[in-house]
Amino acid sequence: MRYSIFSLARNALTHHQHWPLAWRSPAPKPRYDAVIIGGGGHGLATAYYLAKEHGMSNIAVLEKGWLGGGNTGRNTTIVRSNYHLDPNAHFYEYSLKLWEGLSQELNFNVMYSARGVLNLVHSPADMDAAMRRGNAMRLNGIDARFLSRDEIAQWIPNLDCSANARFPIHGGLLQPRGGTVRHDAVAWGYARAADARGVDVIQQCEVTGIRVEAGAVVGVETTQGYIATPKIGIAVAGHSGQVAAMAGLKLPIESHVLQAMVTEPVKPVLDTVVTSGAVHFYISQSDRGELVMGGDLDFYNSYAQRGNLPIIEHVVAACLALFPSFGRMKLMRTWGGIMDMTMDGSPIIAKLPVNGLYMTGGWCYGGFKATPASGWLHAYTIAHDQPHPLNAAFTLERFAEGRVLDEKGAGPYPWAH
Amino acid sequence: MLLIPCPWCGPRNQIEFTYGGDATVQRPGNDAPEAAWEAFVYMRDNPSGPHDELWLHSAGCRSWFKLRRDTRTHDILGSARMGDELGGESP
Amino acid sequence: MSDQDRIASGIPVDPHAGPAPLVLAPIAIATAWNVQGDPTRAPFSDEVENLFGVRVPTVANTTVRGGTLLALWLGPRSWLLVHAAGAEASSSLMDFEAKRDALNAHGGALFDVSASRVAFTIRGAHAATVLAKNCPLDFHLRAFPVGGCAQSLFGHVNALFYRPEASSFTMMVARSFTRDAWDTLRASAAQYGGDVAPPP
Amino acid sequence: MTQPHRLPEGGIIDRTRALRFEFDGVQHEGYAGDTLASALLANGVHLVGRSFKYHRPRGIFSAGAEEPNALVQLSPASGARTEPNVKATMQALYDGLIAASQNCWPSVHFDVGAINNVMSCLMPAGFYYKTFMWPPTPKWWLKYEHVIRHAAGMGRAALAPDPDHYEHQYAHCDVLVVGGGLTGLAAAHTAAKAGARVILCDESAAWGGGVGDIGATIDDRPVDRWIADTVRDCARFDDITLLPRTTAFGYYDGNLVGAIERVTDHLSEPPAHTPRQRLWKIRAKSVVLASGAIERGIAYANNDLPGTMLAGAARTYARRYGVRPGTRAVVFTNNDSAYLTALDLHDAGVAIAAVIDARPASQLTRGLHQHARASGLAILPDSAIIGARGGRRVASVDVATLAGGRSTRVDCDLVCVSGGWNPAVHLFSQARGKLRYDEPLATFVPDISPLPILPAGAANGCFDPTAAVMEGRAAGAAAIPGAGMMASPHHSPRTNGVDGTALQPLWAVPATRRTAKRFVDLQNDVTVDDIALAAREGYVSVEHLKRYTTLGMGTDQGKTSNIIGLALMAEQLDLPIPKVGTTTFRPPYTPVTLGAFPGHETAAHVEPTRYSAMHDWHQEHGARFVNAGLWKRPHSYPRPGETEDDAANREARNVRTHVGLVDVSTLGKIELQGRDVAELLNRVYINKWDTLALGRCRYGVMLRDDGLVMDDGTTSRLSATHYLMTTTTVNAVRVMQQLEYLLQAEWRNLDVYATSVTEQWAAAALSGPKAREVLAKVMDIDVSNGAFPFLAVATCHVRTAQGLVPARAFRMSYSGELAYEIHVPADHGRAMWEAIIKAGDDAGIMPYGTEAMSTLRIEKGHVVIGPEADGRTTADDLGMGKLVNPAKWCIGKPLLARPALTAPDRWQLVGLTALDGARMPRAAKIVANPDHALPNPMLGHVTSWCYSPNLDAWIALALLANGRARHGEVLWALSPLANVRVRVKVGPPCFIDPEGARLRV
Ligand SMILES: Cc1cc2nc3c(=O)[nH]c(=O)nc-3n(C[C@H](O)[C@H](O)[C@H](O)COP(=O)(O)OP(=O)(O)OC[C@H]3O[C@@H](n4cnc5c(N)ncnc54)[C@H](O)[C@@H]3O)c2cc1C
Ligand SMILES: NC(=O)c1ccc[n+]([C@@H]2O[C@H](COP(=O)([O-])OP(=O)(O)OC[C@H]3O[C@@H](n4cnc5c(N)ncnc54)[C@H](O)[C@@H]3O)[C@@H](O)[C@H]2O)c1
Ligand SMILES: Cc1cc2nc3c(=O)[nH]c(=O)nc-3n(C[C@H](O)[C@H](O)[C@H](O)COP(=O)(O)O)c2cc1C
Ligand SMILES: [Zn+2]
Repeated sequence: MRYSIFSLARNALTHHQHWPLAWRSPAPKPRYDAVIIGGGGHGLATAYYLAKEHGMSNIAVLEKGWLGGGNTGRNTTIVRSNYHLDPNAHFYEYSLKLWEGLSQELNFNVMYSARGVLNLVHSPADMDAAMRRGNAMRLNGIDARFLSRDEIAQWIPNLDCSANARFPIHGGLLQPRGGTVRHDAVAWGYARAADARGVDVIQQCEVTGIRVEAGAVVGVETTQGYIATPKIGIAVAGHSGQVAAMAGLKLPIESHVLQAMVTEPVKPVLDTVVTSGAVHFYISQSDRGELVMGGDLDFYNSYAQRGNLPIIEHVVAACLALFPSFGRMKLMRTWGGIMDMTMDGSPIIAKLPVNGLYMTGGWCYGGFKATPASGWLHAYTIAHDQPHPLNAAFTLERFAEGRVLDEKGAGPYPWAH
Repeated sequence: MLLIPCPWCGPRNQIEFTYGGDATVQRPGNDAPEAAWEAFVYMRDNPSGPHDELWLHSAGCRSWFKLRRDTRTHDILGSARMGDELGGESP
Repeated sequence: MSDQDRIASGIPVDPHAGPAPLVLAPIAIATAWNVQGDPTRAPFSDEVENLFGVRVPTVANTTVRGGTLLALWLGPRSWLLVHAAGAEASSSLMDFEAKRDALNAHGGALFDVSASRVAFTIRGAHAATVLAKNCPLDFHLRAFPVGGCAQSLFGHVNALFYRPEASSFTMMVARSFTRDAWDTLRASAAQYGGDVAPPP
Repeated sequence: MTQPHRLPEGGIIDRTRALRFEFDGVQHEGYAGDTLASALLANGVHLVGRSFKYHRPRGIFSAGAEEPNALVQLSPASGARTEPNVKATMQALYDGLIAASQNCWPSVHFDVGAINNVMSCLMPAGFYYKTFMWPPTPKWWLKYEHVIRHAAGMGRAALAPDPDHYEHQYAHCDVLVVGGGLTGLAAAHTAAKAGARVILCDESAAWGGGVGDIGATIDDRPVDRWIADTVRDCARFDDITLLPRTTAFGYYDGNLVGAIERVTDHLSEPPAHTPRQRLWKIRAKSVVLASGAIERGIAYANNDLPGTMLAGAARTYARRYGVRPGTRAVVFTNNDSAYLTALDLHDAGVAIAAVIDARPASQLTRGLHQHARASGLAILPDSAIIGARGGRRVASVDVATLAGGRSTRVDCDLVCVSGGWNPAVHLFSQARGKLRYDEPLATFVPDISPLPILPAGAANGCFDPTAAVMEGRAAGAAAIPGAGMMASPHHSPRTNGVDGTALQPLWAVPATRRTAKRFVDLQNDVTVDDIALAAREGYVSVEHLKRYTTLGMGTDQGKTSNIIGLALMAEQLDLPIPKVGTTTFRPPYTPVTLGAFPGHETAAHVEPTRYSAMHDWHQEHGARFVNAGLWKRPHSYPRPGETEDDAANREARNVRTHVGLVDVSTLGKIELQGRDVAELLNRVYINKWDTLALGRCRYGVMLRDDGLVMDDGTTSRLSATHYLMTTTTVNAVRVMQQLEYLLQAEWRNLDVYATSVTEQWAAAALSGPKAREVLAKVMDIDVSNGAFPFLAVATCHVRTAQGLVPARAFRMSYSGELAYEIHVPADHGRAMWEAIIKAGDDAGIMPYGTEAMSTLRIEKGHVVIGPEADGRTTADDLGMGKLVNPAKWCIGKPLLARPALTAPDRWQLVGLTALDGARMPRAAKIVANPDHALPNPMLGHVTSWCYSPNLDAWIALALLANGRARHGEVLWALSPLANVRVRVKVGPPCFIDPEGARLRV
C-alpha cells in the first residue's frame, strides 16, 4: 500500500485495521545470490540498491537483532557534506543528493530537514581551518557560507556570542543543505522498499561464521542455519572487525563507544544544527522538542553500548558554555553506540582480499549521513566486483600504501578522529 | 566511570588516566620489513572480550602500565607494570 | 555539627577535624627538586641518602621526613624534595649542579622544579569535603592517612596532595593553572564562609 | 476558602506554616511539607496540563517520580529561573512558588491544540512516516516540520542564562543504600552498626518511603516511630552520610553511582553561596538497591481524565499529606494493595462508590476484603471499568463484568486504579542485572547481577513491610566489606502485598467503542490501538514498538506504562511476556538538571586557562589575547588609535629594524638527564644528535610511527648528561607522554630520565639587529658573537630589579634576525621581562605578540606544526627531507619510503606572493584556472599568509602539488567564501635572508 495523506484518510475510516506489514519476516532460504550482513541503514540500503539498480532480488539482509538497532537507531541524525578532502567531499555530497529525494524514492517520510549545519569557530586558527574547508567545498560544488559572529548572534540568540566567553565565537561555517534526518525511518524505509522488491529481510539472525573455499566465500553460518551465497557484503558498523575476522581478515579498525543524550522536550529553541570542533560538541533539537547532543568518544575500546559519566559531563559543560540558558533544562536519557573507528577517520567501501567479500564500514562518528551513498556504492561494488570512482579511494589497502584520508591529520590513532 | 587499578597507586578514577591503545601490538625491530611496520601501525585485533591495553596514570604517578579489560562489560581483569606479564588475576 | 545539621546539609563530616571551619591560604615553596632514579639500585639510593640525608620512600603515596627535608613519592622512580613545613632553608637543597652531576653519575637525575608548582593549604573541619568536591581521591583517614601524599586532579587541573595533619592538606598545582584552581577552591569553599586569604 | 480539600488532621505536613503559591495565575495556599501536587489537590485543582500529542486535559496521576501527566512550568516563563516539565508531584512547595500548566494555548481550560484530539483518527502511531511527502522537495518538509515542531515539545526553556550554580561531590563508601524507605533504612542502619562507611540517599524529602505503611508495626513500634528512631540512630554513626532529596540516577562502571542532590529547590530563597544542586559521584564497594516499587494503571476508555489516579498515590495524598483527592471515589484494581486505599480514603471521609475488582468473588474473601465489606464498601468482583466520562475531570465511570454484559454508570470524581506494582529495577538493570518475569506479581523482578548490587524490599518484589525490613537488614549485612554479598536475591515470600491474594493480570479492558482511547503511555498519548497497529505493521520488537509509537520515551521514561505496553504486545503476538522482553533501562532514572553535570566547570571554567608568568605585564600594557590551546597569549599590543593589524605590522617591522621581545613561555620544555640522552634523541628525531656539543643547541623534527611529521623544536645540551628539549605549545603533552612511554615500555635499558619543566621556566625571545646590545646590558656573560655564537647555550644570570636571577640563554632565531631566548625560573619571569624591556629602551625595543611572530616566521619560511605540518605532511614535503639522517634509524623512518609518501604529486611547501598588489584572501585554495567548471581541481592550499610590512606585499606559505618544481609559475589563490581571487606567483618558501646571514652577525 502506498503511503500518502489519502491512504491515511482511507484507513482512518476503517480505524487503521488494514495497514499491511511494512516488511515480511521470511525464513531464510538455503541459498541467495548475495547476502548482506547487518540490518542497519547501510545493509538495508545496499540490498535496496542491489535490487533496484542491479536487478538482484534473490538476496537477504541478515540482522542479528532488530532492524536499525545498531548505530542507525542511536545516532544524532546529522547529515552534511562539509568535508575537506576531495574523495570525502564528493562521496558525502553524493549522499546528500540522495537524501534530498529519499522520502519520495522510498515512499517513506525520512524527514530530511535541511535546517543547516553550523560549525562554530573559536580562534583564528579554527577560522583558517574552517574557511579552508569551506573554500574546498565551494570549489567542489558544495554549498557553504561563512557567517560572522554578528550574523550568528542574530540567528541563534541563545548562543553566547560575547567576546569574553571562554571559547569566544569568531564566526561559523554553515552548510545550509546540511541538517537532520529521522534515523529510525531510514532503516524502516529502506527495509520496506527492499522488501517490496523481493529482498528477504531477516531479523534475529546472527552471522557466526563465513565459509571460505579456495579464496572465495561460499556461504555464511548463522543462528538460523547455513546459507550458501557467492557474495557477501558486510555492513555491521561497530562489529566490522568481528565479522571480517570470520573470513580471516584483520582491519585497521578499533571499536569505541560514542555517547549521545537527549533533554526533556521543550518548545522550539534551536532551529539549526550547531557543532563546535574546539569544544567537541554538537546539538540539534528534534521534532519532538528534545535537545539531542553528543561529543567525544569515551577514548577506550568498547563493545558495551553504554558510556561513562566524564564524557557526559564534558558534553553538557560544552553545551552550557555555548548555550548558558539551557542550564535548567534536564537530561532525560543517555546512551551509547559502538563506532568502527578507522586509523584515518575515513570509511572503507571496498572489495576485501577474499573473493566475493565486500564491506562498507569504518564510519567513525559520521556514517549515518553516508547511508544512501554507502548503500549505493556498496551495491555497485558488489554487483560489478569493482569500485565505482566515487569509492575508489576508500580501499583497505590505502593504509599500507600510505594513501590515508586523514581529514584532521590526527594520525593512526583511531580514538583521535 | 572505570576504577582503574594503577599497579603502583592502586584503584583510581578513570579521569586520572590517559588511554594508550592496544598493548598486544609489538613494536617491530628497527630493521623489520615494511609490512611488519604497517601491521604494527594500522592493524588491530579489536577483540570483543578481554583486551590488553596500555594506560598512562597521567594525573598520578605518570607510569605507563598494562590493563586487561573486557570490552563487552568494561570489567577490569587485571593490571601489570611494564615489563611484567598480565596474569588475568582479578585486581 | 549536630546530627541534624549533618542530615540537612548532606555533608560527610570528618570526625577528626579540628575546630576551625575552613582556612584556605597560599603557601610559598622555596625549593622543590625532583629526584629520579631506580630505588632498587643501591648506588642511586645510597647517593640520594648521601646528598640529602633521606632515603626516598618506596611505598607509593607516602612521604619520608629526613631532618628538614620532606620527600614525597611521585612515582616509582620519582620524588619531590621540599623543605619540611616550618623548617629553615637548609643546606641540603643547595648546590644544584653539583648534586645533579653526582646523581647523574650514579644512574639518577635531579631536576629543579622549584617554580613549577604553587601550593595552598586547606585546613579545617570541611577541608576534606571541599577537596572531594573536585577530586576523586578518597580523603578518609583510613584511605589517606596523615603523612600521605597523592597525585590526582582538582577540577581539570593536575594536583599533588599532602596531608600534614588530620584536618589539613597541602595542595600543589602547576603554576600556570593557579588561578583556575584557586577559583575552583574558593567557589567550593564559599558556602562554609571561613577564612580565605587573598589570591596568590 | 483555601485548602477546602485538606483533611482536618494527619499527614507529615506542618500546619503551622502556611505557604502561598500561584498556579495558572490563581493564588492558593498550602503547608510546609506539601508537594505542589498535594497542595493543588488540597485546593481542588485537578486539571493541570495538556497531553503531548492530542492536547487532552490531564491531572495528577501519581505521587512520585513516575508522574507522566502533572508537568508544570515552574517560575514565570519569562524569567531566568524558569524551569519546564517540573513534576508537580516532586516539587516541594515553598512560599511564593509560581507555576503554570504547559503545552496549552491560550489556557489549560481552552486549548486550541485540542483540535488534534478531534483529528486524532488521522494521527495514529507513526502517521508522519506516511505523509508530508508532497510536494516532493525538501523545502516542503521544512514547512510541515515547522508546524509540527511548534505543536510538539512541552514546557519552555529559559531564555536567559541560569543564575544559579552547581557543584560536584565525590564520595566513597562501603555501602550505598539507594532508597530510604523501610528497607533502605533497615539496610543502612545494619551496615552502619557493623562499622561500614554508609551513604543513604532518597529521592524525596522525608524518610520512610513512598507508600507510607501507616498502621503497620515494626519491631513492636508503630511504623512512624520506627522510622524516626531509625533515622536518628543512623545519624549517630560517624561514617554515615544521609542524603535526602537525592536521586541515584545512574549506575556506572566500577560501582560508581551518580546521584543528584536538590540542595535548595525546596526553598523560596536559597542561601547565598549554596549550590542549587549537587552532583554526587559515589564510589561504593557495594550498593543496596531499596528503591521501592512503582504502581501501574490499567487501560480503559478515557483512563486519562483528570481525577484518575494510581491507587497508591491517592492513599499517599490522604495519609501523608492530609489531602482528600476527591469526594466520591471508585477504586479499580486487580490486586489487594488498592484495598488499603479504599479503606484509608473511606476513613478520610471520601465516599467510596465502589471497589471494582477484576478478580472473581471467590478470591475476595480474606481479611482485607472482609474488612472493606465490614466498613460498608461495595465490592464488585469480576468487573472492570470499561470507560470513564467527564470533560475536564472524571464525572462517572461505566462498569461491567469482565465477561461482558450491560454496564452500569457510577458517578465519581476520583478513580483510583491499581494494575499491580513494578519493582524499581532501573539501577539494577543498568548494573547489568538480569531480570526475571515473576508470574504472581506479573512483572519483572531482579534476578542476578554480576556486580555488587543487592536489591531488597519492594525493589526486589517484596511488598510486606516486615519482610521488607528483614530483607533490608539482610542486604545491609551482606553488603558490608568481607561479608561476601551472600544475600540471596529472593529469600522472602513473594506476594502482592498485604494479604497475599494473587494478582490477576489485567492490562487493558476490552474496548466497547472503536474510537475510544485507552491510554497506555499517558505522557506520549500512546493507546492500546497504537500498540495493535505497530503489531499489525510488523514493528513487533519491543524496541520497534517503542520507537514507532514513542511508548516510554517521555520524561517519565514509561515508569507507569512500559510493562503494560509490552504485555499488550505479547498479547498481540500470542507470546509469553518474558519473550517480548523490556526495553533498555538507561540513566538517568529521573531527569537531571543540565547545570549539575559541569558543576563548577562551566562558563569561564569550562576548560582551565593557563597564564604565563608575564601575563599581568601584557595586560597592563594593552595586549589583546588569543587562545593558544589552553593558554592566553598576547596577539599584539595596539597603541591608542591602532588596529590590531596595525600593531602587529609595527611590531614585526620593529623586529627587523630594531629589536622586539616576545613571550614564549608556552613552548613545551622537557629536561632529560642520563648517559643515553643522545641515543634517545637519535631515535626520536630524524636528524643526528650524538654530535651535539656541550653548550650548543640544534633544531629537530619528530615523526609519528607512520612517517608523517609530528612535532619540531630544539634541544640544548646543558651539561654532559643534562639536556633541554623544547616542543610546540600544542604538542607539549603528547611529546612528553611519548617519551615516557618509550623510556618505560620500549627502551627500558636507556639511562634517561625526563621531566616536564614547562611550568618551571618563563621564557622570552629577544630578536632584532639590536638584540645583542640589549642583552649585553642584562646578562652576566659575554654575549659577543665570538663568545656566544649562533646556536650557543649558556647557564647564566639576568640582572633584574629582584637582583641577579638564574637564567639560561639560547642563541636561536625564529624570526630570522639575530635573536636569543632567555629562560628564568617562572617566579622571576616578570622581573626578567621588565629588565629586558627597560634595557631595550634606548634600542627602541617593543614587545610583540603572536601575530607579529607569525609574520616574521612566514617571511622567513619557518613552518608551524598545524597549518604546514598538518598531520598529512612528510619532512620532505616541508623541504626538510635532507635532515633525515640516512645513517641511523628513527621513529617513522621504516614507513617513509612507501610509494605514496614519495610520489611526485605530493603537496610541497612553497612561498606565494600575491600579484597586482592584491591582498591574500583567508585560507585560499590554489587552482590553475579560476573559471574552471565546478568541481574545480585544487592544486593545493595556502597554509599561512600575512601582509609583510618588510616586503610591502601579501605573501603566503602554501602546500602545492609538486610545488618545488613550480617555482616561478603564476597560479590563482581563490576564496569562494569571500568571493576573492588573486593571482599568485610561486617561489621558495623563504622570503627574507635565505642565506641566513642575519642570524650569524
Ligand atoms: C551516538 C552516535 C551518534 C552518531 N551521530 C551521527 C551523526 O550525527 N551523523 C552521522 O552521520 N553519523 C552519526 N553516527 C554514526 C552512524 O550512526 C553510523 O555510522 C551509521 O549509523 C552506521 O550505519 P550502519 O548501517 O553501518 O550500522 P548499524 O546501524 O550499526 O547496523 C549494523 C547492524 O549490523 C548488525 N550486526 C552486527 N554483527 C552482526 C552479525 N554478526 N550478524 C548479523 N548482524 C550483525 C548489528 O546488529 C546492526 O544492526 C553516530 C553514531 C553514534 C553511536
Ligand atoms: N503492593 C504493595 O502492597 C506495595 C507495593 C510497593 C511498596 N509497598 C510498600 O513498600 C514497603 C517496602 O519498602 P521499600 O523501602 O522497599 O520501598 P518504598 O517504596 O517504601 O521506598 C523506596 C524509596 O526509594 C526512593 N527511591 C526510589 N528510587 C530512587 C533513586 N533512584 N534514588 C533515590 N531514591 C530512590 C523512593 O523515593 C522511596 O522513598 C513495604 O512495606 C510495602 O508497604 C507495598
Ligand atoms: C535522535 C534521537 C532522539 C531520541 N529521542 C528520545 C526521546 O525523546 N525519548 C527517549 O526516551 N529516548 C530518545 N532517544 C533515545 C532512545 O530511547 C535510545 O536510548 C537510543 O535510541 C539507543 O537505544 P537503547 O537505549 O535502546 O540502547 C532518542 C534517540 C535518538 C537517536
Ligand atoms: Zn599510579
